[in-house]
Amino acid sequence: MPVDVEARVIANTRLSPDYNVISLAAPAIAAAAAPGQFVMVKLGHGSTPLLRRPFSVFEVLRTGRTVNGLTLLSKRIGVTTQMLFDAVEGDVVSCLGPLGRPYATIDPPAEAWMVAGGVGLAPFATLAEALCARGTSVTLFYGARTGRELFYLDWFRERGVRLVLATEDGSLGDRGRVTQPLERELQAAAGRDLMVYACGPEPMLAAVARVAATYHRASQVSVERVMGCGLGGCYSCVIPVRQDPTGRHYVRSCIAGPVFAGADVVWE
Amino acid sequence: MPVDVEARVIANTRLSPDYNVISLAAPAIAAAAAPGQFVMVKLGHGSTPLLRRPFSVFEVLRTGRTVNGLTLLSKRIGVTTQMLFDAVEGDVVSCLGPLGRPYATIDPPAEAWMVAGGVGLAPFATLAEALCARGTSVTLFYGARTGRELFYLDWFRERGVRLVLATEDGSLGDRGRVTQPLERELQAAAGRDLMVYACGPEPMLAAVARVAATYHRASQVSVERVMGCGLGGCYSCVIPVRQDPTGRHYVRSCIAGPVFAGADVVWE
Amino acid sequence: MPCDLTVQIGTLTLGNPVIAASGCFGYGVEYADVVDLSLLGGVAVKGLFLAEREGHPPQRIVETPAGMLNAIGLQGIGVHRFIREKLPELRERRATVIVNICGSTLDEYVELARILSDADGVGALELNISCPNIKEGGITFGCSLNGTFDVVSAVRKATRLPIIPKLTPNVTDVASFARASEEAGADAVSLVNTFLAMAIDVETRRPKLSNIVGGLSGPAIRPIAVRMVYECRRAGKIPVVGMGGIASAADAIEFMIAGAYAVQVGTANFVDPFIWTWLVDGIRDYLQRHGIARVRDLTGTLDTTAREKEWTSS
Amino acid sequence: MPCDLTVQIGTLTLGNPVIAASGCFGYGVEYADVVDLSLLGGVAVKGLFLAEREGHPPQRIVETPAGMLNAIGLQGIGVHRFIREKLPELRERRATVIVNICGSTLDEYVELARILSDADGVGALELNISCPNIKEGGITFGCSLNGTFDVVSAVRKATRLPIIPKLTPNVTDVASFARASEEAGADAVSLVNTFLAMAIDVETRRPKLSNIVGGLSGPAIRPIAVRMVYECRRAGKIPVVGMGGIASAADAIEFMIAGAYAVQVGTANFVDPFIWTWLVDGIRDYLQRHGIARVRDLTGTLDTTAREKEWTSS
Ligand SMILES: Cc1cc2nc3c(=O)[nH]c(=O)nc-3n(C[C@H](O)[C@H](O)[C@H](O)COP(=O)(O)OP(=O)(O)OC[C@H]3O[C@@H](n4cnc5c(N)ncnc54)[C@H](O)[C@@H]3O)c2cc1C
Ligand SMILES: Cc1cc2nc3c(=O)[nH]c(=O)nc-3n(C[C@H](O)[C@H](O)[C@H](O)COP(=O)(O)OP(=O)(O)OC[C@H]3O[C@@H](n4cnc5c(N)ncnc54)[C@H](O)[C@@H]3O)c2cc1C
Ligand SMILES: Cc1cc2nc3c(=O)[nH]c(=O)nc-3n(C[C@H](O)[C@H](O)[C@H](O)COP(=O)(O)O)c2cc1C
Ligand SMILES: Cc1cc2nc3c(=O)[nH]c(=O)nc-3n(C[C@H](O)[C@H](O)[C@H](O)COP(=O)(O)O)c2cc1C
Ligand code: FES
Ligand code: FES
Repeated sequence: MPVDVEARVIANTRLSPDYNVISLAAPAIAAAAAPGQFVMVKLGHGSTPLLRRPFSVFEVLRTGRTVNGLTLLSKRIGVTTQMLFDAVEGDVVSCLGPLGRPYATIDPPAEAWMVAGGVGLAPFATLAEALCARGTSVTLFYGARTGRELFYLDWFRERGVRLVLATEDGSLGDRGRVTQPLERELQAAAGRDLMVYACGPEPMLAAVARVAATYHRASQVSVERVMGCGLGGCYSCVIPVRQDPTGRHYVRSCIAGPVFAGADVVWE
Repeated sequence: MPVDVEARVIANTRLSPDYNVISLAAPAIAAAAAPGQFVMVKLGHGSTPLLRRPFSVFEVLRTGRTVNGLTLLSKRIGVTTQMLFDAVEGDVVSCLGPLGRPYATIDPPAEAWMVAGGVGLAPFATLAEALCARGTSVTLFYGARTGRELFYLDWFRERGVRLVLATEDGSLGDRGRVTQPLERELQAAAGRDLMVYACGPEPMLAAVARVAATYHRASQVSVERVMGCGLGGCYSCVIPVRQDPTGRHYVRSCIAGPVFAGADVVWE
Repeated sequence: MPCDLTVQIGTLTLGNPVIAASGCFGYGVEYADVVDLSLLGGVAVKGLFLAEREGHPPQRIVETPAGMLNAIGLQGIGVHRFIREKLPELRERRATVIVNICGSTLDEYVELARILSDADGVGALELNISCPNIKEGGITFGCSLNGTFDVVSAVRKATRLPIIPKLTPNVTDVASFARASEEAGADAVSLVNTFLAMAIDVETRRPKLSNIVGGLSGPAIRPIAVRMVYECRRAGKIPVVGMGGIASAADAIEFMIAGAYAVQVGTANFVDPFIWTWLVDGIRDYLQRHGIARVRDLTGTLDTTAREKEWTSS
Repeated sequence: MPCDLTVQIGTLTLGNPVIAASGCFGYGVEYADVVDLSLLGGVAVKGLFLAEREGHPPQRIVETPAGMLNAIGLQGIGVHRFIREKLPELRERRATVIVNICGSTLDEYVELARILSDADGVGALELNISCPNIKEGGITFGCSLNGTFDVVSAVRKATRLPIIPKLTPNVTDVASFARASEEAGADAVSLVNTFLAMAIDVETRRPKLSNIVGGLSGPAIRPIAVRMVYECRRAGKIPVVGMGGIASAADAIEFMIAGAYAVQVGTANFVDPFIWTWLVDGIRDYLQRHGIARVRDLTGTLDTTAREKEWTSS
């Protein structure tokens, strides 16, 4: 059951000229959120922006065992992300959640391979924590335009996550797309039990789903469609999924997703 | 020639739960403004609010001889005045001005009687300064709902302005409307040369103009009409003025006013 | 003072005048965990055809100043699955159900009305003759007076359920459509559906919606919608259900003063799915503050006599 | 790369496609100290009748979400005083003057056209057959295809000046009015005028405007206006002058991609009277960035082929 919280901004850290991490006092949502779930946020009064925007829960903030809030990892591309970038302590962000179908975790000896493109890193902090807590071995394949846009590397290393990096300009890790090292390692991983998790731009998700299928691996991808409501009310966020061997069918990614089996999605 | 300034908020002082004085770094406007002129301000991005709103220049801020900015006296009644109330140091207020026809000053031995209702106090700080600089003796008749909404009394006293106060609840000065002491004093002022200046709600302006006329005194009133542009572009701000002995005619109060001879306005 | 919030549309009594607008509340069941559906005046479900429909490819919505465009294309599960899969839960949740129906032909409207008349738990039919997002049917009826008259008369003969033609604002004289609906036997009219509109990505020079054009809703359209409700109220006798950009109790009250008996809320539900409580409470407060005992006494109370000025000292 | 910003409307050449919209820029002279009038593509002056007019009592405007209503009622000084008192200064300031004319009868439009044809410094006539704020004339022509055809034909016979009927959006099929205008000999059409709308003060239950209804303008209406420009462009051959909610260069470009040769800006001038420079500079920048040599080559370049997806890593 989602709740709507007028969450105070606890902190706002700029990671780069475009990325920031904002901490919000929304403990009720944070405590209930599962990895891959999202919140619908709205800033400001009046009608600019009019609609809420979806953001993955990035981190769950705790003091000891008490949950205090959550963070969002945001990339500045428009009006809401600009406001999230500019927000200061004490500002209020309206936060509705948690929403959507989360990633399904796996247990050892199966391994988790997470593939993140850009701001698609967001769901993997909580997923990594959930998986590590189960003792599952976790690898993060993480791609961005440049090394300066690869964030939280130490955060993942400290939790024992193996990192495989790729940048388009070659400034850190492999030069090129993150699916290249993914495919290379899949080739070498015959016989190991593993699940591929992905989040990032859709063409990346399509490539990950394809590569995973090629190597007969299951994948779970989190898609990013433009959402009007986040609750199944508007039918704006649909994505085509396979219905029978040949058919396809639009489903609402806010309630049937945002996480789908890579093999179920019809990539266009 | 009006200019448009993205003015930083230098300070914001709340005078009551509804009134505040906001200081803006708009020296170019402040230096050019004459008493009774106004600025069109806009806060926030996007389209809430869409249009600018008119505010009298309240004080001109100076350090020695250098003009640093201006203040606005604002009463919270809607979206822009709420934003002015909430603004903090460093915020930006878009400020277009100075606009409109100012009050005409007078010289001694003529006396100036200023009549203010509520937030209609705004133009009288700069007018009092201009008159005092000319050695003109100044009286301020100032009415409000309650004594707690009579502001800047010491400010005026320090400058040698005589104060005559009225409140609707009788908590300070006369109980009732400010036009009562005005009329009383006008009765007693036969033979003295004086000009009545007024700013406040329109029914008060009408009453002041009527009382002044009864005692054969000239009056200058500053009217507050809803303004779309402040520059004569939209014809929204009209007020009926006498055209010939019997006729009437709508004129744009933003460019033909906001200050009019009380006798010229057709009060409805 | 207790207030009577009920309103009557034909034989249907609504507990209060606040209805969830079609297409903005799924089939209602999606919101069953968020709001108590029985507290809404009514739930107008997503527009239904006889058959299932896939709708338009994404991108289906885009935000515009104080509004949004949608071109969903009436994706839906069809009337039969609706009756089987959704209606029982709506009944169980004690929702007052208004089924929004769309046809490509007159016969399709009639058949939908027949099928739904036999279903248990349908309170009224809203005839969607105004969806700007589909080529065939629908709006073709809604943009022609004869078409509107014909489809309403035909449905009238097919059902005893209250019928509410939903009018499009994309016409020169909306009041004439309200009159045609009344003459054809409608119990009420609802308006407005969305305004046909478009938005272009100037960098790619492509439409932002896959369907090129879509329907504008949200606060942006409210002043036009209020005017249209005012015109329809003056033109006819049947109740008007008003909508278009309602986002607060004051907005809902504005529509009622203009002439609406009940209101629907669409886009604002996306922004705040908990809005229903605020709306109903806000309307009740207003009635109490103004000493109005029954919400239906608020309808059409616009005072158009010349305004006088009052004087306070501030 | 230098860009050619000129556009042609009949025999009139505009230095650039950005025109001040009628009723939102006074008679132009009010802004002579704020902007260099010769830098605007054109100045459409406040709608003129033959005679002086007082207009409606205040309150004449009210702000709405992302828009405003106005019911000015065409207060104005009449054509004779305009020619005597305003035109000389406009000429001196080298403004390209478009005179917006309104009549209560067909003959009045014709007489206005004759009088203005003889005046020195009039670049074109915009026929206001779409003002929603006056009862008599004007919009009566603009809401009827025959009326539009008749008034445009009659004015066509009376003048050699380029004529630009200004269309109302309050009709079912605006493109048919563009076609009727074209057939009657118009050089261009301009659209949209404002949408008939209203707002109510719920506490007093009175209309906020003295005239009860008014016209909605501003960003709120932009998506509808863009759609209408798109329809008119496809329906006819004469240039379309687009407007409705333009507040940035991107907005102006959106209208041009949809099919406008030139644009007008109304409400946004109230918010920022210095907007003209930003608009013209912004359009020039865009053309350079996109390698478009002439602004007229941007008109109607909307790409409606299906969209493909691109992949970047972020
Ligand atoms: C389930 C989900 C989780 C998400 N999690 C995150 C997250 O953790 N961090 C993050 O930064 N972003 C995330 N996003 C994307 C985020 O919702 C968008 O970046 C945000 O809506 C942009 O809002 P805005 O107001 O800043 O931009 P707008 O002003 O709304 O848009 C700017 C431009 O971007 C385009 N655009 C907006 N949203 C999308 C989209 N979803 N797909 C393609 N184009 C789009 C618009 O059409 C427009 O051209 C997520 C999206 C989904 C669906
Ligand atoms: C020349 C001039 C000088 C002014 N100087 C000052 C000043 O120094 N300090 C100050 O506080 N105010 C001043 N005002 C009034 C001020 O402009 C309004 O209070 C302001 O526009 C309100 O804006 P808002 O966005 O807060 O309210 P809105 O949200 O726009 O309006 C709230 C409510 O008030 C009504 N309203 C708004 N403006 C007016 C008006 N002018 N007359 C009647 N009703 C109105 C609206 O219709 C609405 O119902 C001045 C007005 C003029 C014309
Ligand atoms: C996403 C979306 C889908 C809609 N689908 C339908 C529909 O299926 N049937 C219908 O009659 N109206 C539909 N509408 C129109 C709304 O019911 C309503 O008439 C319109 O949105 C105006 O109200 P609002 O401004 O409160 O949203 C839809 C509107 C939106 C925004
Ligand atoms: C205050 C005001 C007055 C207007 N007066 C006229 C007019 O006299 N003649 C006319 O053709 N249009 C008039 N209009 C309509 C505008 O020219 C324009 O068509 C409309 O406002 C839409 O453009 P915008 O959204 O950029 O304002 C007026 C608009 C406003 C806001
Ligand atoms: S976002 Fe509204 S249905 Fe998914
Ligand atoms: S405010 Fe626009 S003409 Fe006066």
